[in-house]
Amino acid sequence: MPRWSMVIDLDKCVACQGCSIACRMENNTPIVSPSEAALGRSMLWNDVFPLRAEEEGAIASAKARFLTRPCMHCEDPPCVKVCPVGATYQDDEGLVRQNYTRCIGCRFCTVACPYGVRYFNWYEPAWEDGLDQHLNPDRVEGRGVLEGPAVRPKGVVEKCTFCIHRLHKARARAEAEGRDFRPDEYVPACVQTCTGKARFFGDLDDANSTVSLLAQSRRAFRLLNEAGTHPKVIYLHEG
Amino acid sequence: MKARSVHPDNKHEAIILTPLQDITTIDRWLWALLLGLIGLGGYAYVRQLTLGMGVTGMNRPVYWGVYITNFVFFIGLAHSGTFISAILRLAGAEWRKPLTRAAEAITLFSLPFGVASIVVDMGRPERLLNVISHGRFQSPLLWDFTAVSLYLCSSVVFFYLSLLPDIALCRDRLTDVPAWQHRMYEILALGWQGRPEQFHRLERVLDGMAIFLAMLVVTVHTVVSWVFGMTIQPGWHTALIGPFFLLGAIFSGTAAVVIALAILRRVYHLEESLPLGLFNSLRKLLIVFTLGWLYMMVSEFLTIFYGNIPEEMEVFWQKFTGDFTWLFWAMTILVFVVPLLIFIFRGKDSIGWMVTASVLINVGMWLERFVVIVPTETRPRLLYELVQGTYRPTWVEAVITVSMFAGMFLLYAVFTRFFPIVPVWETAEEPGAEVPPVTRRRRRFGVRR
Amino acid sequence: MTTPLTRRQFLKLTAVAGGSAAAMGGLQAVLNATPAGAEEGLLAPSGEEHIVPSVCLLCPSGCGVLVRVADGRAVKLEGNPMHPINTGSLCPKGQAAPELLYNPDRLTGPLRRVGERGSGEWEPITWDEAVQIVAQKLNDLRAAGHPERAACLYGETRGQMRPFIERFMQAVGSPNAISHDSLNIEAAKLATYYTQGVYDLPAYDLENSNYVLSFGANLLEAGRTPQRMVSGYSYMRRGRAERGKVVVIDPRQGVTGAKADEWIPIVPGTDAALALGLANVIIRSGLADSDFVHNYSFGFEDFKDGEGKSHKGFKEFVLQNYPPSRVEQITGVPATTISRLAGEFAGNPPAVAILPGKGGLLNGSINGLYTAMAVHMLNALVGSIETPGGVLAQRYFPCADWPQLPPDPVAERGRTAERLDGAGARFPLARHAYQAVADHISEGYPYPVEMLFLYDANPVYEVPGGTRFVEAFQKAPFIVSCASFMDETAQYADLVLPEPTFLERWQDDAIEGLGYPGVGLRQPVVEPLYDTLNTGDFLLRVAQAMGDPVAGAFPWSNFEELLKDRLKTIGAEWETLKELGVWMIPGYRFARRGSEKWVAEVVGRDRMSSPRDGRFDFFSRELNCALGELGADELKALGLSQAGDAVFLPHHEPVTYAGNAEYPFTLNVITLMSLGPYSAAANMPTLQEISGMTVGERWDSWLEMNPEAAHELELRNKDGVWVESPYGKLKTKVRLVKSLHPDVVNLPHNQGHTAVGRWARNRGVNGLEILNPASEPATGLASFTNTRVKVYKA
Amino acid sequence: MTIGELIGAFFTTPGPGGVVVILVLGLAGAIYVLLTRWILQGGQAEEGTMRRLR
Repeated sequence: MPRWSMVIDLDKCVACQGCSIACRMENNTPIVSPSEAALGRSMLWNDVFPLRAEEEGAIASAKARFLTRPCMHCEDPPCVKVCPVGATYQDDEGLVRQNYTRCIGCRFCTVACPYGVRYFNWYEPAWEDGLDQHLNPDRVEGRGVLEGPAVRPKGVVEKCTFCIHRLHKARARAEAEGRDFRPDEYVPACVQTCTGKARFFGDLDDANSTVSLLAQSRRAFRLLNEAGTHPKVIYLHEG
Repeated sequence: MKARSVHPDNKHEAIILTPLQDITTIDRWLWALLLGLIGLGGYAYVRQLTLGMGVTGMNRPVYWGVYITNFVFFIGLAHSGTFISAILRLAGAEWRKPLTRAAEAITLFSLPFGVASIVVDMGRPERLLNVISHGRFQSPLLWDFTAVSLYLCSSVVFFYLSLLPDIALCRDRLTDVPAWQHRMYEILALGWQGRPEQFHRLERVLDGMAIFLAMLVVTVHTVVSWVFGMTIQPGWHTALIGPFFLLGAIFSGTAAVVIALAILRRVYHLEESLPLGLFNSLRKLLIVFTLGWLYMMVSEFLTIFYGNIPEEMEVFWQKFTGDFTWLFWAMTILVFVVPLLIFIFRGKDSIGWMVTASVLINVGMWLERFVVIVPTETRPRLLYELVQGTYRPTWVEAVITVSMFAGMFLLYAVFTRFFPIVPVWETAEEPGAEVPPVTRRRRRFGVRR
Repeated sequence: MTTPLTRRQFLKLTAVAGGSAAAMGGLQAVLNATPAGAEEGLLAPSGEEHIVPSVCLLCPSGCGVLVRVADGRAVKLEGNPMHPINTGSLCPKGQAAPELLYNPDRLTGPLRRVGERGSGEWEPITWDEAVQIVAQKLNDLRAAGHPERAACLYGETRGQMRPFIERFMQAVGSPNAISHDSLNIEAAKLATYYTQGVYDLPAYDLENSNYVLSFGANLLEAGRTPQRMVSGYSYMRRGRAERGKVVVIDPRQGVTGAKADEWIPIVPGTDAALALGLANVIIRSGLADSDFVHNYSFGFEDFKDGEGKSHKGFKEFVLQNYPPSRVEQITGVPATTISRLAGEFAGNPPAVAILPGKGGLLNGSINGLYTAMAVHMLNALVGSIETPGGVLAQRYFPCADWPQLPPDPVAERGRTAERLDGAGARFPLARHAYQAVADHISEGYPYPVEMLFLYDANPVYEVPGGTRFVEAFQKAPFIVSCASFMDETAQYADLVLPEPTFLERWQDDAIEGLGYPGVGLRQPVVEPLYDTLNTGDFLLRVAQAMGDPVAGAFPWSNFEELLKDRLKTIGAEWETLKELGVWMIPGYRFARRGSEKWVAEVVGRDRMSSPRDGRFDFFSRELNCALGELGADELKALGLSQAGDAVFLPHHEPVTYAGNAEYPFTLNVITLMSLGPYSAAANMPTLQEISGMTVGERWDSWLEMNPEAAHELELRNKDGVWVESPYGKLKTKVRLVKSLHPDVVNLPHNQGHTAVGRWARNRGVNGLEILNPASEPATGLASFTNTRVKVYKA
Repeated sequence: MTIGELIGAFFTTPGPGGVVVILVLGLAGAIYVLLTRWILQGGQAEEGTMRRLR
């Protein structure tokens, strides 16, 4: 079973937010009105934001730093622990997924996640007349299960799933062609579109996959490692 | 042959039973007003259901707000009843007898609104049954669900059992009440005969349940606090959050009991059965709790301040000098400074001051829950510039909160109109006499003519 | 990984333990609990699905895209791995392109004005009627013998569209095909023309460069080819073994400065002095590439001209006038830093200095040209011209040449008339002076305008002090706009002929920024949504309608045919180009210094009056020919503070700011990566939502200010402020940004629209409204960065 | 399946938690009904002999 992981090289990332919007277009996250956005309710699963600039030092040394933050898909996810109904669960490939038919909207997971990667549908997602033509038709559905880019109803929590529908499509394609599925056939939308080629994706269990090799780099670090969540998104320091 | 039951005689029986005779016009106005408020709350909730949770002020990262504060506050209120009757019963403090039912009534009528707050806060309330069909016991919310429902039905039974003799009394004494009311008494009395053996067994069951309920009080509110304690958010993830919430609950519960008793005493002229001494004993209790609460606050904030961990301090400054400065200091003054002064200097023998202090305490405790829950969410652990939340509750949340309080008052008012609020059978002896220990009382009771 | 127990196993166990198996079974059946994620599958979309390659047009970079079309709907754009500019990547604008295609505010068909101009009352007309009206108008002008009174203002024309429009205007008989280049890249193009003799934006070989010195070029956010720069930057940083160094010289740090190794905050408008200060240190320390400087350049040493007059060479001029101490006073950059940077730049070949693009604090009055020339001098000094890791001359595919224009006396006389924008006359060095057209129309200089044709141009919004165009439009009797949205300029047009978005039309796209020739192809990915017509087809139909001799110049029935005809020499069949979406000859072929290819294509290629001897001009002979005879007072009229040899050498020209001491800050209007330069992007809600990522703003404008400067004015973060310049004032929110020169404030571009659509309208403020509307007297460049403002609490 | 995994699975798998809730509440309900019936039967046997009190 592959253990999916992503490496983001902050030296090559130019904070262009391409990942943010590729994720939105791939997963049908809705646009919110300006007043909602002012409240902080915009839905960007892969958010990009500036980190706190250091206070001291002359102007010339004041360096702004930016961070692009998908879901960490932690090994011990604090969100899966607290979910009372198992709406969010960790599948055997290490992906922390969300089942939109089961979620009761109690938002315990959104509060438990230290990275703040979870978003809540405060209103029914709506696209102004005509704009819903570009919604991604893919679906991951089954009995009592609704995942993937299906448009979520109001009142449920949603999060980055490393584009779970792309994994299913890659698997279906491999099956259709009668061969077994290779981990490098599947890449989330943000990895594919990264303008600075800063994002790598692959199977952490495979010792010579790109992500495993990059994970050994001495520039590698993980966000909030002290929180004991063992995130599977590994960042590489700038410089 | 209609069952006739045997009742211990009680000098105040007439006074206690008078409120049940007629429903005055004031009552009707009061109930109409409270029903109106509840209707308003209903309208706000339907609006939230149809439009979505967006009508509330909650956002990202402040996902929990007024509703969860209500939940914790009402569960906190619910601890007054059980604490007073159960633990004081175990301690054999006879002075608690007249106020047990009033206290337990607070529990009974605030608990359902605590549970209702959780349902109101849910994004998909119609999927509540998922918690049963797909429950995961690893989630603190499930501990919470179990504990609170167990506590709800236990306190209902405890309340109902201690009410049983009095229902039978009403059944037999109040013959000129409307037929349906009398029919209700007959059904609810379950054929209570008032036989000494029944009283004996009732006493033993109530003593047993008191022990269980005392234990349950501790678990329920600790479990409620663990909903926050189990996450790793700064400001929540502390070992002290359990005792802190427990003491807060009992503290605000006892204050609520004082308020309830004062109102009942005034409205139903129960001066004899609710003597002034009662309030003085409660005053001593409240002083202990106020100091206890201060102890908790100091130990929590000193530890955080001294430790000086960045994300903890971020939340710390948010409370002390940040967006929540007013709420935090208002809470500290309302819950600690003013009540303590009132209790020490003015509290003795003056119910008016006691009630003002209690009201302040309860308002302060609501703020205290708010100040524990929301600031932590505005400063998420991953310290970054942008997701610094702000939270402005909207009218929907305010109206639903007011309607819940109105609901509690309504239940309380209606209950006092149909059932004696002071337990007749427990206060059967002449008031003020030194009360013999439980065993001797039973023998004397059995011999009576 | 402990394999979690399936529910059924567990229930059996507890049933046995609990002893109430029946209840358990009943419970199970009643609640039909299914384990999460057990058997869910992928439901592929029902309809057919295919991929269509195209090229994005939401910024001038022109990235190749693959559009996934499902059930006839454009669902997702991905980068085209075959396209060399982005090799599979796509920026946020490209990803959000479906919101442009399916935007509800798009115009649905050709409109004619019925009410009073600018009143907004339109009546729909058919395309045939529109063709007749325009053809009739042009024929009337030609009949009256004044075809030059028709002018065309065009914005971003890609591939064949630019030569096609120029050919159309020439066929009609008007010299006025005026590009919007003077708003951004003209400074760099003129500088390269007057030094290297190539009138084109240079390409930079970032992949092989060791040291990149960027002068005010907003590399990673905006400029001519942001995606190409990002690809080059990321390869140079982590794509190869040794990591290149990037130094950014700009009063505003922005994303480029933040990602750079060093950010040098400089006094705005003094970049020329810094470049020459670096040159001074390089020459003094003998680090210059002596082979290039002595054998392949002109005017480095002092020299005597034909009549024996001696002229001061670049070397002496720089050594005398720009010692680091003096440069430190001018630029505020410490002398030690200047010396260190010069040493690093010259000591780490191959090094490249990036010429300033749009948003650079350079094209103030006249110093835009000289500053860009000074920066290009650095490239010459270290011999980075036409070397791996240096500056390359952009090559294009040899298209099949246009058929001969038929003999047409009226048109020939018209073509020779003076240009409406005063290029070559009022602005001696200019090729295009887009923003000056407004004043000239109002003055009636050089002749009254009869017809204005606007193609992808929104001057009312995108020109400093754009409202002047509104007054000018009163004097223009007939205006045609081809905007696909009802933007600020189209409101005042008489005819609005909406062109389809880039996902619905045929257009080629010359690849720029990599040096080697390449072409991308846009093709309709979905059925056109509305009754829109590609402007190329429209002009062809107008030419046919006008009859000979104009019709003779355009023997094609539609634009696709024209493309097919022009692109038949690129070495790929039309079908292959349609299938791949891009065709190129990868691998830049460097010309050896001094070879005929060097003389023919790299140095001196476009020189008109000075000799094409393959020598890089330190002393610009082209400038000498242009401005040689002018007297001191004429030079002063052109805004030149120095006379004599200095005119033809890059020098520091002190910026004459609009606004005196009462206005302490310099206003800098910055282009964002999220909103980009084009007005249509402002009406895409997703881009509006991510527009203010760097400061945490969404859906709004903001004013970036240095915290110390704000502290003096007692302004706190997020306070409402007025930003006032001598030309107007705007109200917005101040945001404190530590990485910003204290004398500079920034406003984001592409906000504050008054039209275009529901998401763009009345959102934020348009910084260009309060900028200095004057143009640079000599070069006709728009002065974006020489307006001073004052900021006070609202 | 070691005991540890079994207990772990009990807590983490969606489903058993609900069963626990039902068990706890059901048990409590049953106990309370029995107690109430037990109280009411108090003194049932010598009911006839009791003189009616007041």
